[in-house]
Amino acid sequence: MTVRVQTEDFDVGQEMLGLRQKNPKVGAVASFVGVVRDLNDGDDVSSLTLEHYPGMTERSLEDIVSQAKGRWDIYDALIIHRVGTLLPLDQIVLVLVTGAHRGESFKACEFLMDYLKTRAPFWKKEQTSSGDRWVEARESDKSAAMRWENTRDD
Amino acid sequence: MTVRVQTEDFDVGQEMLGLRQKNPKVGAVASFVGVVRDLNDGDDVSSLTLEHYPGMTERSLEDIVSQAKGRWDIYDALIIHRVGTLLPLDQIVLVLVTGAHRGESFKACEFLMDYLKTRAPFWKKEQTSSGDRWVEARESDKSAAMRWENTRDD
Amino acid sequence: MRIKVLFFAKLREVFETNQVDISFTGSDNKVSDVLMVLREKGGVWKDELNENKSFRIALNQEMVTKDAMLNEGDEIALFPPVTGG
Amino acid sequence: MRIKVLFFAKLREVFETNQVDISFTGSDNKVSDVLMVLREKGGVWKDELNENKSFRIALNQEMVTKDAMLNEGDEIALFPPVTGG
Repeated sequence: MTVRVQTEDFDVGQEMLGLRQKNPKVGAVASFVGVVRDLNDGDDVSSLTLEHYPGMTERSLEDIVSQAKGRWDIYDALIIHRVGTLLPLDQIVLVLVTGAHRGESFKACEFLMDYLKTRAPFWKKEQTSSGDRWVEARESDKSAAMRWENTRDD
Repeated sequence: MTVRVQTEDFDVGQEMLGLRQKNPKVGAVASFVGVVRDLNDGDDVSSLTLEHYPGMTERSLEDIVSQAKGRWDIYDALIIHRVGTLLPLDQIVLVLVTGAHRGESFKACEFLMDYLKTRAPFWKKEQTSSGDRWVEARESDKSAAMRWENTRDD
Repeated sequence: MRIKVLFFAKLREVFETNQVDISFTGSDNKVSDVLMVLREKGGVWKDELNENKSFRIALNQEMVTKDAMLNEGDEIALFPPVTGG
Repeated sequence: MRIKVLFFAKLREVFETNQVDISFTGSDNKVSDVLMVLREKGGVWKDELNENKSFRIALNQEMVTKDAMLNEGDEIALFPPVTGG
């Protein structure tokens, strides 16, 4: 399965092995793991709660995976995103991309993260020493996603 | 330790945890794993032997890690490269980069792979159905490394 | 025409509900008509769904603009810019 | 001046050795002088270390060009373009 939204943690090594072992032509595995930080905008973060839109989340993630497969010469991709309450050092998201060579796999992996950040319906609420607060969308995430609309695919 | 050259396999999940757990400010972990493919230039590859230049290998890898740390806002990096005889599906190389945000971590990870490919003294020999052969350096690796000399660091 | 409207994250909290059902007697309705009905509830509804607020709109789980046309049984969702990953 | 010369990968195989030691009576020698001495052995040495071959040179474990100056006890390594990763 290409996309999973779950409360449980994930094992990066196992997921990587699962994805690449199916295909002995895989030469490159690019990956990204997002982690809960204990500090954000100057405040201590004691925990993070992730809300999502069940149904639309999976659809939007599957959609960005097929866009990545259409744009780059990759074999496979996997996105796992956690929801619910997480603590500092907890893993939030995993994006894995397998391909024959590294260049295309790196690009597809970064594209998936950038698009996920701006298009998948997840929302973060931080529990900090100065109270609870919804995390604001960052302008830098918007521009990171935008650059894929302005670049050629090579 | 930032750099390891070893015959033994490595556990990506364990290495990732080891690198990021030291620092609760880590929000992003970019990584790359290179894998032995069962096919190269049209021939079945039954095994791959990696030779290296002990001493210089470690020095050159440490050097590219400090270059990466100087160029991008990252926390830490780890390179593990295997030597000796490997089989298809075996892991060859791991590059891990931790940082606060994903953009810098992705860039540093890709830079490390590109520089490693052109500067670290490793040589691959393939055992194929048409005999043994030394893998030739690829022009695309040279140009991948070159682009870091021509780009600004943002 | 019956339309289901879902709210997520900060909007769900401010509106103190995760769902509102809206009915129109005619057809040819757009998302903007739903927004107008909600704004007429006043208070936080008027504030948060104001034109200058940067909420997002999904129609049947795909992002749309407020000009999107509606059909019987559609599911609209209103939410702040997303912050996953 | 005594210089140690190491060979790796294809060069090690073709030369059928991983090391040669070279002595110079004078000083002011360069990597290119070592290459000249090796080429004078003829056969595969002359072929593989020809100017138009794309071998690489390391001096004391750092990449250099053939103009690099040598010192007593230096370690040179000659090898094909690298193919790790």
